[in-house]
Amino acid sequence: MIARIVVVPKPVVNDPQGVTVRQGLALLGFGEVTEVRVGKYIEVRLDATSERAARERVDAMCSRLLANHVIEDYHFELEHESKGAMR
Amino acid sequence: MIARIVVVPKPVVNDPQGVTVRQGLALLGFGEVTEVRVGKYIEVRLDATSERAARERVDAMCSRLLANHVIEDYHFELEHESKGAMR
Amino acid sequence: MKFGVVVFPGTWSDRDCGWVVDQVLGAHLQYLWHKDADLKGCDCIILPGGFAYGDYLRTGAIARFAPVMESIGEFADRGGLVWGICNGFQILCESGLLPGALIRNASLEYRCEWTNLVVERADLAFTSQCDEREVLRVPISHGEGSYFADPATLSRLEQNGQVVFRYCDVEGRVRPNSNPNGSLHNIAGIVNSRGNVLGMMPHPERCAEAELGGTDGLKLFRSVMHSAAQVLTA
Amino acid sequence: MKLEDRNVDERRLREVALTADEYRVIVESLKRPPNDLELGMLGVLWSEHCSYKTSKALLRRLPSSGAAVLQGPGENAGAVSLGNGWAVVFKIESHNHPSAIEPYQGAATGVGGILRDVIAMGARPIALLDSLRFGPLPESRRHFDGVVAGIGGYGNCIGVPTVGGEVYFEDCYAQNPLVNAMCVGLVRANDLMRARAEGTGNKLLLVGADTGRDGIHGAAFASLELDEDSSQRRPAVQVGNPFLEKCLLEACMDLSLTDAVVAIQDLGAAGLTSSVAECAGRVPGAGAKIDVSRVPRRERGMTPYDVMLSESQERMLVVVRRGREADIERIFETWDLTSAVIGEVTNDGHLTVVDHKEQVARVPIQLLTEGAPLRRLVGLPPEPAPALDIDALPPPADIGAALLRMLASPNLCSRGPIIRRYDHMVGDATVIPPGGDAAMLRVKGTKIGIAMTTSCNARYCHLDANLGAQLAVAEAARNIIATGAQPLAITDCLNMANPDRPEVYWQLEETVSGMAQACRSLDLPIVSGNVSLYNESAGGAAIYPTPVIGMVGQIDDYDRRLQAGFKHEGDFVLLIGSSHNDLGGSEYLKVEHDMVAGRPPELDLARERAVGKLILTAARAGLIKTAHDCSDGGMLVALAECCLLGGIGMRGPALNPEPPLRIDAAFFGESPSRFIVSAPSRATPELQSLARRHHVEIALLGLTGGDALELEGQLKLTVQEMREAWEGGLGGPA
Ligand SMILES: Nc1ncnc2c1ncn2[C@@H]1O[C@H](COP(=O)(O)OP(=O)(O)O)[C@@H](O)[C@H]1O
Ligand SMILES: [Mg+2]
Repeated sequence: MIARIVVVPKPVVNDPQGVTVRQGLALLGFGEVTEVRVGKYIEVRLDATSERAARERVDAMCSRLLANHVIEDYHFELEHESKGAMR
Repeated sequence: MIARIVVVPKPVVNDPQGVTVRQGLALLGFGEVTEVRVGKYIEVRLDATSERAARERVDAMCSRLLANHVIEDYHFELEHESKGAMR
Repeated sequence: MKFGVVVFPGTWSDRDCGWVVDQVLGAHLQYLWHKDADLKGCDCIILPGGFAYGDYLRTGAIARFAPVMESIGEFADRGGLVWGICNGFQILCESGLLPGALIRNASLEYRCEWTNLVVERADLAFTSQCDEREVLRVPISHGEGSYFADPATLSRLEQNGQVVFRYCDVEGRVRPNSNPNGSLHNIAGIVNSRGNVLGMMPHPERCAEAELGGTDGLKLFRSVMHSAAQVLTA
Repeated sequence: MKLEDRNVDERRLREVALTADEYRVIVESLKRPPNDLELGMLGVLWSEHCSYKTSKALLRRLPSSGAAVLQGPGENAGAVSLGNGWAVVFKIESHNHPSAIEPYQGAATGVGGILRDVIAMGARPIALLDSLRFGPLPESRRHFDGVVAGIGGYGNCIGVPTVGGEVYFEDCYAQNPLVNAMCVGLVRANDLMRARAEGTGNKLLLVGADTGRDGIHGAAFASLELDEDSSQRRPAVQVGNPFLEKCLLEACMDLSLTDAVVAIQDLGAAGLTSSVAECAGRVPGAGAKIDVSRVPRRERGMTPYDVMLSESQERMLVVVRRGREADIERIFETWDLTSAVIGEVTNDGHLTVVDHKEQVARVPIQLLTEGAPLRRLVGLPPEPAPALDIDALPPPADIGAALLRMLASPNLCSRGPIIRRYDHMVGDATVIPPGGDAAMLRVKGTKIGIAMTTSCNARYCHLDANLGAQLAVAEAARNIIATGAQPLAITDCLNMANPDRPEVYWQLEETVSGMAQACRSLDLPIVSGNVSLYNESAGGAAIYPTPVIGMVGQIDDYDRRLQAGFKHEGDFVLLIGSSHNDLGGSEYLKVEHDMVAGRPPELDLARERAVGKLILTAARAGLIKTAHDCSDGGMLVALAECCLLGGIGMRGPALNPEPPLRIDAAFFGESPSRFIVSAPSRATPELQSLARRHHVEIALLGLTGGDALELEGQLKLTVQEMREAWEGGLGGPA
């Protein structure tokens, strides 16, 4: 099973990185960009017996370690592994 | 339009963060995790006339600024904006 | 007086803190290994600076699950002195022993430079040798030292007087341009409501000897020594 | 031999960067064609980067011995005694090519690599320095930002302070930035290690990162010019893991607590192959046998070829006494490090590689380490540099305005925006922080101070390679002396263009001669170093010859150290040494007249020695409070820096040089062997007579004090005005 987890700064938290990226894009001529937020993407491969079990475990990983609830929100998707390695 | 961009280290490239996070998860009792890769998640809101135009522009942003093609791969999804702010 | 200095993989101020405790202050020094839950009878636990577990994912995120942290939590509950410096402050926030979080510097750059700190609380075990409103010159060295807490937490901190140090100018004025990292309310250090757990981003162990550029940091170490002496005589 | 006998095609030879002639030598000495793995191993070890086949003969001309030298060239780093049982270990290394491709990771892994060289000597790294060259800003900002962030990213995380270095911006580096990193370590002289694989049957243990397919043929790549083709090799970029290296560092320090370790050797360019071969090559007759199947891997499907040539970072090879493996493994486990016994020391003089039971390669160690035929190239002097008609230069219209432009020049302005991104304090030992001349670290528990610097004005080297190299050595020594420390020894990094061009080879020869001459005259051995060739790109310019000099010095009582910035009001400010019309190659000529021309300043090594001796004598006698050497930008820029660093002005009479000395040369000329010192008024007569005794000129410039630099009727700028120009020179945050 592969979990694709996205962790983003909460809206109330300053995101200087997002601001800087937007400015950088504007300098490069991407003036159409009105907002940028920068977060983390974490891909976790795990052994699990069922999707439900996996969901529970990944949720626990996120709330205990992968995201800090003071400053971050998270969500994730699960994917049954076809065969190959992770991208 | 909102673009949800994921930037990940190329599979052949060393990912020290991923390795360390996997060790951290193991310490916490998540021994079922066999692999972790850590990348960036970037959410960009932009004005675009069509999905095709948006796709082209976001692709240009990624290859010019958001991803370092020497060591990273990227992919993204586009979403027509419903209403509210970005998550 | 026995100081315990905790060592995680990736910690680097352990030896600097140890040097000050042992060689400058002349107090008892005990290094505490992160895998070891025994606090070995220490009276004050220092969580030093560094990049525990590389600060990968988030500063302090992995370190806070080390066995030693559980004992430190219990020790703090019993009123023991816990002092987080730089990475140690980040670990204390991650573990919930202090509120809030430390995020990326507003400049997005690492900053290693001298800062001025105004002492807001001189009645703590950590600051008893300082005067209230005194300005200390103490260096910082971090990439993620911008203090954040939600509005409710922040106002509670202010109301309870839990802000111990703020970045200021040489005269002690708290100004936006004396803020090196974008911390809310120029916060450089906070204490828990009980007053026994201090977290601060600046490095007092780097300014305990004149040849290193200043001795203001020594006041904090002396304060802890002094408070212990008081406890013993009381 | 005919091509068809070669068993390989030209493409394959190019890939392993071997010539047909070299291939012939291999076949002749093996008495058979090498198999593919053997060819790959020989290719990396015979690359310029590892074999020094072009420069080795020249490097022998460099003096490398001296009373204090404990270890000269040939080991992972040089070592010099400090007395009191302490030794200082140091080395500089280039990471130019990787940094051109991926500035952050290139610079970061450069720092990681040089740290491991010092760790391999059993020393604890105590400081880093970085010597950097970029094209002009703003075009080169991506390189500049990435490199500075990468050096900080690695050094800050591992907790070794970055205390010095230099940065220059020059057109010739636009396509070929230079990133040289120097590491200084400290060890008890008795605990100094040598990476020698002694003792048949002793075990080879690999520790640290898992091995991936990183940078295969990276060493060969570093020895080729950057061209179109390099984009194909891009996966050669490696990602550093400073956290892992920190654990490795601490574990290696713990190794000295046992007597189970025979040697430690880092894995750098050419990975396991080079590491094992070098380690065995230092012991006559020694060989090694390795089982690649025991090497912990990061990826599936790796071949013996991949494993032997991988350049994965953060790995070390430890030679362990037979039977003591468990003691060592226990130490590594404490730090959560993966280690594996991968082979053993033999006495057959061969490097034998097996995969499980099957032998996959067997090559004589000496063929790997010493077999590369030396290349004998021819040098031809290049076109002479454009002459400078100094009489055609108009005098400066407004000296103050010129000074402000000079202070804002990227080559002279404040390095604050870089320094503050580096942790330069961790370790509680930095007693002179970066920003002045040399930095200084104390040896804790003693009064010993270690001064350190890097130095090279490559514009001089471009105009005259020999003189430029001498000037680089002299300036490094002056930086050390300005802190009150005695220069001890050198590590050097020779950054050059393509030596196959006769002009470049000539530059290399002249550079080495110039260095050797200056080192002999100043009594400074070169104990370690590095050579980086082919720093030119197909379409782009060749770099200036850039022989970066890294130097360490010693002061027995760091309480007597000197710094550059003025300390107190009311002190006398004096210029020590004599000034000439030395405008050739100067920053003034570039900034004010947009010219790179003329001959570099003349250097009189006897005078250099005399001036240095005077400063050290005066410093020991407590006659001077501050000292700053005059270098790039000349006397007036040095004076302004004394004001800026101390936050105190200076006031003096107008300066009217006596002909033939020109006014522009007096202010901005770059005559070497000069210092600006400040002294308490009562010490000044003694200082003056001391100078006379040393036959050194001394001139009073004025008195410290106030908030401006003022020469009556000639120049008046407030320190604040100067600061604004000086601090803005790198164009906002780095
Ligand atoms: N320019 C030089 N001057 C003096 N010694 C040098 C120079 N270049 C290389 N050396 C010495 O040659 C040896 C091999 O250098 P190098 O291959 O860079 O070492 P490593 O592989 O350990 O990084 C080292 O001992 C180094 O100090
Ligand atoms: Mg080496």
